[in-house]
Formats: sequence, C-alpha cells, structure tokens
Amino acid sequence: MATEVDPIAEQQDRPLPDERLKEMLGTLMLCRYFDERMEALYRQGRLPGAFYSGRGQEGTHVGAATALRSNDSLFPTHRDLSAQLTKGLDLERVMAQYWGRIDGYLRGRDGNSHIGDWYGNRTFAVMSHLPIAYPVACGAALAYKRAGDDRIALAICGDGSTSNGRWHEALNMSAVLQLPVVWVVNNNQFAYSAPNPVEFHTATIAEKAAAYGMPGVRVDGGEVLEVFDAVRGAVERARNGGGPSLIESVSLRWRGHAGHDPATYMAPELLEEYMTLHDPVKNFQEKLLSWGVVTKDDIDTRSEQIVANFEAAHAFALASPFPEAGDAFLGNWTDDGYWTREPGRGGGTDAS
Amino acid sequence: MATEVDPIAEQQDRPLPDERLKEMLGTLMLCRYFDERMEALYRQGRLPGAFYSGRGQEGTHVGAATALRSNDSLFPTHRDLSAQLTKGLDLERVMAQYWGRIDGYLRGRDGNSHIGDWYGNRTFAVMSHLPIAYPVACGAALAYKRAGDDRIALAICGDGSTSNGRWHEALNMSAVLQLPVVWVVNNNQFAYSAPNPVEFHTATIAEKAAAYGMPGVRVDGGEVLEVFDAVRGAVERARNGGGPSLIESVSLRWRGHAGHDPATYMAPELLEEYMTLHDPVKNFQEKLLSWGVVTKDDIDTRSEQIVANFEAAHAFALASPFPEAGDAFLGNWTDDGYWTREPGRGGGTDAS
Amino acid sequence: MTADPKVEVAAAGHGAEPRGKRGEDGQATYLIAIAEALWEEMERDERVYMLGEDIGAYGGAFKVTEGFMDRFGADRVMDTPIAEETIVGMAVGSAMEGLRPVAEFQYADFMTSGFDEITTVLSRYHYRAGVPLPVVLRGPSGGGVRASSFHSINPEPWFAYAGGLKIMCPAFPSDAKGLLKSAIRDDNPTMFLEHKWLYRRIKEQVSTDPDVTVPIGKAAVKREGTDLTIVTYGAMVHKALEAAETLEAKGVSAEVVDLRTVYPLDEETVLRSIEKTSRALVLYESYKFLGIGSEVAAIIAEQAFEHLDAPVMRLAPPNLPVPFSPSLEDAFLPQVADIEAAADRLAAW
Amino acid sequence: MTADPKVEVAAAGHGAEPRGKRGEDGQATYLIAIAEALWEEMERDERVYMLGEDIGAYGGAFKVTEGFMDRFGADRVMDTPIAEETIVGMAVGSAMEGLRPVAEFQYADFMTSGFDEITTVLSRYHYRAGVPLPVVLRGPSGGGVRASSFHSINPEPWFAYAGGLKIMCPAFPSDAKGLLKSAIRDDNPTMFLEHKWLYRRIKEQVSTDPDVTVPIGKAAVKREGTDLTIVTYGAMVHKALEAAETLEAKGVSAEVVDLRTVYPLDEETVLRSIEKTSRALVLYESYKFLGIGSEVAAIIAEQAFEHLDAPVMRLAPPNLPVPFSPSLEDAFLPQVADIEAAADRLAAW
Ligand SMILES: Cc1ncc(C[n+]2csc(CCOP(=O)(O)OP(=O)(O)O)c2C)c(N)n1
Ligand SMILES: Cc1ncc(C[n+]2csc(CCOP(=O)(O)OP(=O)(O)O)c2C)c(N)n1
Ligand SMILES: [Mg+2]
Ligand SMILES: [Mg+2]
Repeated sequence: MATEVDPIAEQQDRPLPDERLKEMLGTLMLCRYFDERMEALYRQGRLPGAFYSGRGQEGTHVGAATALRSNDSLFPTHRDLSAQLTKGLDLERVMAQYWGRIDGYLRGRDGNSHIGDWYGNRTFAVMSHLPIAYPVACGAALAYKRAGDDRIALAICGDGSTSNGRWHEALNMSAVLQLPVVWVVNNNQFAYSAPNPVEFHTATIAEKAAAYGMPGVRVDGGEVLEVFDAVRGAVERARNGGGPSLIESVSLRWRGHAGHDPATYMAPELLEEYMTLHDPVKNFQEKLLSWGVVTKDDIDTRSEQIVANFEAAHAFALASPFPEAGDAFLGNWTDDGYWTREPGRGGGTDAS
Repeated sequence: MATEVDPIAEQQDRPLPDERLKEMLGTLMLCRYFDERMEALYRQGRLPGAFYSGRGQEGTHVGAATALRSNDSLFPTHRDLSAQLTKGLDLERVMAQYWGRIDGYLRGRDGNSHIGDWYGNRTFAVMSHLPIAYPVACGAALAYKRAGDDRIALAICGDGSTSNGRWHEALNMSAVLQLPVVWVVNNNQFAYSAPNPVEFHTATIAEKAAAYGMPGVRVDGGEVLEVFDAVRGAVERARNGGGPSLIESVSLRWRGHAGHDPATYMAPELLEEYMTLHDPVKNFQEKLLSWGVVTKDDIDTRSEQIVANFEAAHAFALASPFPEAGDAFLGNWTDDGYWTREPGRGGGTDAS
Repeated sequence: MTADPKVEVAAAGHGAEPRGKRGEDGQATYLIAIAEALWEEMERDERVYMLGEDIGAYGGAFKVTEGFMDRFGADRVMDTPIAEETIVGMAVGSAMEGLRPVAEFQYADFMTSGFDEITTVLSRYHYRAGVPLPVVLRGPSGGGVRASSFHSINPEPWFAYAGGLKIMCPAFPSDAKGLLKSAIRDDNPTMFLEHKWLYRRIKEQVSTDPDVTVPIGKAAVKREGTDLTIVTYGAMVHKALEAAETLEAKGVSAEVVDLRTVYPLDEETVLRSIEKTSRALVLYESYKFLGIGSEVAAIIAEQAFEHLDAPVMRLAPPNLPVPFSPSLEDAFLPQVADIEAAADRLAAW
Repeated sequence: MTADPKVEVAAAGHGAEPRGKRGEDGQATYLIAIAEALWEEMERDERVYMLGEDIGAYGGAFKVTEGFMDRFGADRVMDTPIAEETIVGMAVGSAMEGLRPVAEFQYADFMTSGFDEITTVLSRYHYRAGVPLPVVLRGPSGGGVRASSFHSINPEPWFAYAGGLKIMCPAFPSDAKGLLKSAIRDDNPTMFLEHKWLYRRIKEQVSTDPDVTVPIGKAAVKREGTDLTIVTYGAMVHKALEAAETLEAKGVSAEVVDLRTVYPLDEETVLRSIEKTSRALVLYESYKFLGIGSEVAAIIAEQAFEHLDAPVMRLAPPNLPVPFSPSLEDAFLPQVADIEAAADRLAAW
C-alpha cells in the first residue's frame, strides 16, 4: 500500500543545514534556467538534435539526486538531466554534448540528454529504450551488496515506463535479491501524448510496490523537500540492508514531450494549476525566503551567476571542435585504447 | 489484495449437473493416467523428446478449462497438456505429436506438449519462451471485444513466469484496455529447481493483481471445484465486460521439471503432504462417491475405457508415418498451400 | 524524439486526410504516400486496424497517422502503453481471430524491445501451426538525420534472418505506397521499414488509384547502365542515383538496382543485371558485417561467378552504433563521393 | 528441457569438481572442458561470478555448473528468476562496478528474451561511453538433437550484426576450454555458444594447465587439403571432417577451416586457405540467408576473387524453425552426404 509521506517541509525543524538548503535552491534555479534557455535555443534552430524539457519536475530530480552520495550511482532517462546536473555534471561538457563536440561527455557520439559520466559522477549514460537502465541498476546494486560496502543505486524513469516489462523484472529482481536500490518514478502524468490511464489502470504507481513486497511512497514533486525526505529514507533503508523501495513523485510535464511537440493534447487548466501551485522552484524559493535562509539579494546574485555560467558554458561548447572523422571507427573494443587516451581535436565541419 | 474463495466444494448444493461432474472426474482420471503412462514410456526410452509431467496439477488444468466454452480460446504452456485435453484435444493426434508423426496436430514440426489446435479446439500452440503466449491472449481478447461477442481468452502460466516482463505487460495491457481475459497462474511452487522465494518476494501471486487494478484470487489446486468456481466467476466477469482477473491456483509439481529431472531439490515431506492431502483426482473421486454422483463401478468402468483409449491412441501414433522429408521446406508462407491441403504420408525413418 | 525540428514543424495540417496533404503539384512525399496507403486500406477493409504509441490523438511521432483517429475512431487507431512485446503479441492474437493489425513502432529501433514476440511467435507460428498471421509491423528506420544510435538503426537483417517475415525497405513514395498496401493485404507477417531520411525529402507523382499496388519480393532497376551495377535499397538508392549521374559524366555507366523488398530477395533481377554489367557494387546502410548486402554479395558470388569481371565490392557502414556528431555520422555513412570512388575502382578493375 | 534423456542421465557425478569428471583415459568431453574453464577462472579471479536459471543447487539444465555452488557459494553461483532482460542488465551493471559476470542462458534460444539488453546496452555501451564491460553470455545452441524449434537455434548471426560482442562457437573441447577462458579474461563483452550436440559426443585430451588459453578471433585449419576448402564452425566441423575422409578416398583433398570465433572473423586464415585451394564450400548451421556463411562467402568473393576457380558454394539450412520430427530435422540440417555431394560438384566445377 502507498503511504503518504508527512511533508517535512511543513515542519519547523529543517531537514538540512541552511547551506545545503541554499545549495539546493541554487541547483533548482540552475536547472530551470538551463531548461528555459536550451529550449529557446532549440526553437531558434540554434540547438541541434532534440531537447527534452524537464521543467516542472525539478523537485523530483533535485530532491532525489540530493539524497545521494557522490559514489552512489544514478540511472536516469532522457527526462532527467536535472538529476544529472544535481549529481555534479559539468555544464560546459553537458553543452558540448548537445552541440556534438569532442568535449561532450560522450565525445560527440551521442547528443542531448542521452548523457552520462560514470567515472566522474557515477551516472549511467542514458539510453532511449525505456526503461532499459532499470535492470542495469540491479547489477550495480548487486555489486555493492557483494562488496559489502554501503553504496546504493538509484534509478529514475517515467510513469509510462512502468508499463514496460523491464520495469517489472527489475523491481521483482531487486526484491528477490534484496538489493540496495531505490526506484524513483517521475510521474509527470504523460508519456509523450499518453496520460496515465492509457499506461496503467491503478490510481497510483506507488501502490504497485506491494506486488514486489517493497515499500511504496507517493510524494508531491512540487515540493523538493518532500521528495528529498522520501528518497533519503529509502536510501538509508537500502544502505542498511533494508532492500529496495519505490517512490512515485508526482508533477506535470510543463512542456511538450520534446522541443517539437506543442502538447496540444494537454488541458490548459491542468498546466495552469501545476505552474501556479506546484512550481518546485518558486515554492522552494518562497519557503527559504520565509525561513530566512536566503534573501532576495542572494537569489538575484545566484541568478546572475547562473546566467554567466550558462553563457560561458555555451561559448565553451561552440568553441569545442567536432570529433575527428576517424574517431567514428574507434572505441568499440577496449583494445584500441580510444577511451583511455585524449581524443584528437582536429575535427571540422560546419554541419549542425 | 488477494481474497480467499469460499470453497464451493464444501457446500451442499452442487455447482454442476451430475453428468458434468462425472465428466470432470473422467477427464481428471484420463489426465492422470496419460501422465503416468507417458512418463513410464519416457523412462523406458520409448518416448522421444521431452516429457513435462503435470501430475498433481490436474485440478488447476481441468478446473480452469472446464469453465470455458469450446469457442473461448486457451493459451497454455508446456505444463498444461491436461488443460488442452480438457478443452477437447484428440488423444490419438496428441500422441502422434509426441512421436513426431504426420498425424500430430503440428504435423511433426514440434513435439511433446508444445502442441495446440487452434481451428478445432481454440488452443494456442505452446511455445517455450515464458510466458510468451500471455501478450497473444490479449490480442485474442481484443478481437472478441472489438467484435462485441462474449467470447473470452484464458491464459495459463507457471509461478516462475510471473517474474518475466511479458507477464507484467500483458496483465497491465489487459487492465488498461479492460479486455475479456482470465489470467491463471499454475503455482506448482517450483520453476524448474527454483522455489517461489527465488522467483518473487510476495507471499502470494494473487496479491499482485492489485498492481493492475484487477481482482486476484488464490485457490487450492487440489480441489478442482474450487478452481472451477473461481475461474467460472472470472470468466463470467470477463464475458460481461467486467475486464480481466488473476487466479492463482496452488498445487505442487509432483514430478521433476521434465522426465530427466529427479527433483532431488524438493523436500520429500512437501511432496508427501501434497500427494496425500492435495491429490485433485483422489479428492474429487472421494467427493463424488460421497455425494453419490458416481459409484465404485462407474470409476472402474471409466478406468478401463481410459486404458483402452490410451492403448488405441498409442497404437495409432506408432502407426502414423513420419512427415515426408520435403515437408520440412513447406508451410512457411501461406502461399504454398501446405497447411490447407492434406500432408504427404510417405515419410519413413526409423529414427527415434 | 525527432531528428530535425525544422522538418518536424513542417508536419502537414491537422485532421486532414493524407490525400489533402499533397503539394500544389499533386506530388506526394514519401510520408504522405505511406499515410495514403494506410488510409485507403483502412477504408477498404474494416478488419484493418492500427495500434502503437501516440498514433491516435497525437497522430504519431512523425505525424504519419495524423487525422486517422477522427476518421476511424479510437478502436481502429489504438494508443497503447510502452510495451512493444505486448503490442506485437496483441497484433498476433487479434490476427488469429481475423483482424488485420498494423502496428507502428515509434522508431524501428524499438523493434528490438519486441524482438522475442516478433521472431519467436510472429515469425514462426504459421510454419509450426498453420495459422496465417496477417500482421504488419511498421516503423521509421535509418540514419543521416543526426538522431544518433537509438533512433537510426537499420534492423532489417535481424528480422530477415528469422525467416518468417516479408520485409520491405522502399526508397520512393510510389513504391512505399504500393508495397505497404500489398503488405496489409498479404496473409503473411510483414515488416515495413520507412527510412526517416526520406519522409519529407523525397516526393513524386503517386497514383491515387486505391488499387494500385507494388508486388512484394520484386526489385526494380531504377537506372539503366552497362558498366557496373549498384545493388542497393532504401535511402542509399538516392545516393546511388546521384553518384551515377557524376559517373556518367566521367564515362562510367552505372545501373542501379533497388531491391525494394529485402526478404525474400529478388535474386533474379539482381543476377540479370550482373549478367549484363559483369561488375557489382553492393551498397547498403545496414551494417557491413551480415547486413543485407552480405547476402546479396554471397548470392552473386554463388550464382553469377561466370559473369563477373571483377570482385563483388561492398560499401556499408561498420557494425557500430550510429554516432551523433555530424563529423562522425558523415564519416560513418556511405556518402555519394564514397560511392563514386568505389565505382571508379570497380570500373577500373 | 533436454534433447536426449539417455544422454542427460549420463550427466557426471554430483558435487565433484569438473576435472574429476574426465574419463579413465583422462579425456574431457566438450561439456567437461567448459566446466573446467569456468571452474579454473572462478578459482583464479574472485571477481568472476555466474548467474542464471537453475545453475546453483541444480547445477544447470545440462549440469555444466554441477558442484560449483558447493565450492564457490550461492553469491558467486546465483540462481535467478526467469528474467533474461534483467539477467543481462544485472551482468552489465555489476561489470560496471568491477565484477566479471558469466551469465548462463538455459538455452541459447532464450537469448532473444534478453535481446534488447544484449544489443542495445551490452553491445553498445563501451563505444558510446567508454566503460569496459567484461561480461560473458553463454548458452547451449544448435540442433540435431530432436529438441525442435525452441531449443535448437543458432543465434550467432543476430548478435554478430550488433557488432559489440565477440562471439565464439567452438567445435572441440580444447578450443572450448581455451576460448571460454579467454572470454572470461577479456575486457569486452563476449558470447560463448556451446553446441549441445557436442556436449557429450565429442571428447579429447585437454590441457590441465589453467593458463592455457585459445586466442579469440583466430580460426584454425583442422585438416590440411589441396583441392578445396570447407569453411565452417561448430558442430558442422565434425560433419565436414567426416565428409573429408570419404572425399579423400575418392581422391578429393579437402581442407577444413574451423572459424572457432565468428565475430570478429579471422579473414586472413580463410583467405590464405582459399589462395591455396582456389575453391570454397561454406558450410554452416545458422540459417542460409544472412547466416555466418553469408558473410564468409561475401568476404571470399570480395578479397579472393583472383584466386577462385569456381563459384563460392554455400550449404546451410533454410531460414525456418528447426522441426522436431527426425525425418524433417534430418532433411533440414546439412548431412555428411550433402557435404560430400556439394564438394564433389565444387571439385568438378
Ligand atoms: C521501449 C521504448 N519504446 C518507445 C520509446 C519512445 N518514447 C520515448 S520517450 C516516450 C514516452 C516516455 O514516457 P515516460 O516514461 O512517462 O517518460 P517521460 O518522457 O514522461 O519522462 C516514448 C514512448 C522508447 N524510448 N522506448
Ligand atoms: C524466457 C524463458 N527462459 C527460460 C526458459 C527455460 N524454462 C523452461 S520451463 C522453466 C521453468 C518454468 O517455471 P514455471 O513458470 O513455474 O512453470 P512450470 O514449469 O513450473 O509449470 C524454465 C526456466 C524458458 N522456457 N523461457
Ligand atoms: Mg511521463
Ligand atoms: Mg512452476
């Protein structure tokens, strides 16, 4: 059965030191700004490839990733770049990936949010097929359990992905083996154009946890601390040998499935409601202001930093060369050493 | 949540006319005898290929299949030959299949219980990959719903198959589309050598139904009427537009996974318990005797018929020719007409 | 999900039937031709229905089925959960009960997510049990649109190996429309791969006669030539034709054979062309190792040996994930210049 | 689940380590050689672990891992649920964290049930993201044991096409042991296909030195000949050698090249043999259309053209489900007599 978490945000005692709360707000603001600017560049035809906006879901992404240690592993989807940014990915290299440049985390081999940084921030390089990283997360968790250390794996996927067989296999396997893994479902209420009722027949996703004999929790993705608290609880449980948990974080996908999608299938009232009442960035900003953790000035300063960092990263990305054509044929087998040496930087093309 | 069904068998009013109860007993006896004799032939090296014994699970198979109309479709597994026999498969053609002969339902193309008779008895030809027929059952059910007739599809699989992604997808899909389908899980407590705890982490399989927003029922496979009653209820529900249901029928796999498996991993006490307390054939026989529906004589007469029929079918199978070698290259495309004409009967080989 | 926003935004008007989306000149793009085939077959036979992700209200990721739900209703234009194994399984089961399903994969890349139901059930069932399965699986395949590894694959060799599916990879709008209609009318399982690079790039006059079809299993000579034969299919046909022009100028006359159907393969048309030109360049976008061209080369080596004046030459991408960066993808895929160079070497042999 | 009960019942003693299961003569069957390789590598490197269905207490459907759990414990000999996608995914994730998983598929047929994780994740991850994945996928493949369609497949062409897995199909116990050890020590994903027809039929003296390995990607000439070359692998190697004997008697000297590894392919050894004999018969048990032999034939046609005195000939089963009935399966699979007939035609060409 799904158990509603008592929103810690309402409590007087704060879940984290002020510095970390401030940091969390900064991350939320960064993710929001990055998302808005990248989408704008996409619409102007200045951003190649695809763009999947995670706007409105930053509470889920930042709340979940904040509950992880740097050596815990994260298995995200195309929608979860904000979670990867929270985990620590470098803005410059992220943007270099969008522009297909050699300094991108995947050296230009993949684009957009199909990104990852295993050795640096322990994030799995996103793959399209949904939710194909879920079974992989079981494996990382298995390794932690075997090693007897207290690391954990956290995987995110969307509401629509829960109807896929891989989702079931991974949850079931993690329960049978009692693996240290946390399953987060970013229920943004749509799978591309499909609303929840087209994807599953239960009122919530959290209640499905019972079918695996694991706890299931449903939280408000508009409240980052509510998400953080629930995920932290699940993470602690996993670290201490308590096995897997499922967390459903509910929000709304504010934008289309990807940059090209006007999402005319979404009811304007619904969007209106979420943008006004469940904006994770606005809500948290107001909370910290009311708590006196930050001042209006702090926020303005942080905003300026973010804009500056974005511009710098954008410039870096555009200045980064394309991969050399010959690189296309390297890096399949470990033996050719492509991934252990610095890549050539002589690529040149005006494509994109 | 799983709801225990109140075993109708205990009630005084009988669920079926005496003639049908008698028929049910006859089918149970046939399935039991067929299973014992075929295994014996296998052990003597006289039966080619593999043999998957369904002994101890006849209550599930006969109870479930008896609740179907002849034009309802059945999607079984390797373990469920008894369900196909109940649906009406002809013993002679079944045995011809085991011996790889042209008169087998699949014309020698497949063997053992990988059998089916779509046009005759509406049973899907069994495939090994588990539970690969579950999604197919959704399709048949979809066609019935589209046609607006009241036919239904019933699919069976084992406990171990519930850990596979296809199982989840099919149940979820059937719930989303509210398809007229009944999902029966033959929980014989083992998947090859794996006991339930290796396959899933819940106490029952029936409770997993809640994750799909469908009713889940757990019944005693040792009591054929209990199974019949639960399945009949689910079938009626499906016929009347009530959507899918899940039924877990609990028994024990009395024999090894297949003829070659001594099943040394199974606790003797467990086997002992089930063979004495949960023998669906013995239990039903005693019930009908106590109800006065059958006499000892009826049973003896029926037994003799069964033995005679088995011998006749065995003789028929051995007399049936092997397929002609050239048949191996026909029947892939509908265009060559192989499946719409009588097959050649000139095959000859002393193999097997 | 789409390769090029500019192109996607250019998706035709909402709710209109495909015919209405042809250009001023009455020409139909490859995409519109496909939509017309679906529309006409849905009109012709009400047993035909479509299922897939986002094909209903949304009209499909590439807008191929736009307007279909309004016309045919949600029962015949079914939106499904993200469950490819079960989408295929449902198609099979409904076909066993007399329906004629056309399942759309949002990208052909996701056919691997339904691989077992496709290759174990759909591909084998008729041979094993004699029940016809008139199922069509369709989806956008191929690269060249900067969509990277997971949105650019050419899966046809995987499914051709299975042996129980007829597989089409048309290069022109007319062939696409005619072959898709044949596929929907065929009682056997078929796979129809739509090269997404062609969707809106290629257009031509396409018959409006709903009964004009193109036979499955027949290749076509798209350009006559005498010095060598380029055997190819899909998007590469257009690169081959472009290269043939330049080669002509250089005095090399190249014949271009478009396989159109990759399984079963039209050996006769290929061999007849080789008998004429005595030189074969097999060009394909599926990976080089065990791509469709491997079989074509083997067939030529086996059956046209006496006619060959030079080795069978192959040009295809390596068996690697299709990379995203333009510099990488351009090096990865055979380009017109590569074809010319190969043809020059072959002609000079 | 097994093809031949008599054979299955002959499974070696319980709990013994594989070495103890060799015959009086010290020879090891193909199955025992595989078990020894696993055992020795488990001993050598504790990062190595096995996962799969019924491999623990039961010792595996074919008893390959019998006795392993007693020796290495349930953590390193893990029984899993029936969830192939997740078995592969777990192998990948654990390899990313430094383990070296060896996943057993009860039958290679069920690799299609994990197809997406194998071809989309395992095969592509290193190229895309640079993380080595030392994962071994192993399982019994091939026909000839009356096990019918779902227990007889040769899936190697499907996985070779993916391009990111090294794939081995050994024919002899020594090669099986040496190649499996190399696979387990390789930092790249590998697939090890054990032809079940060979498990207990073929035995030979096999090195007991735990450090003797066989290099991946190298073919071997198993029989010297001068008139023609039979290029083959797996169970067919033994049929080829048998045919070569009879051919010898008839005055036809056949060389037999055993590919051993089918991806990447050892082109050099194949070509060197063709240069010598000038005639090639490509024999394979994977389906004819886009089976491994299609690529071999294409390579020969492309690179040995000048040396060929006859067309490249192919002998392989059709792309159909492997049928159960002896009369059908015997007609379906290439038999020794078919090989002789083909070789005769080729030599006479
Ligand atoms: C197996 C598979 N089928 C289809 C797709 C195409 N696709 C990409 S995203 C998407 C919708 C995903 O919805 P959800 O899981 O809710 O994630 P969200 O995009 O809402 O975050 C679909 C259908 C895919 N990526 N993988
Ligand atoms: C996808 C898949 N993986 C593995 C197998 C091999 N296999 C055949 S039966 C079986 C056990 C099935 O257990 P269960 O589902 O409980 O059915 P039962 O045999 O007990 O009736 C296994 C693992 C298979 N048939 N399909
Ligand atoms: Mg969603
Ligand atoms: Mg079972």
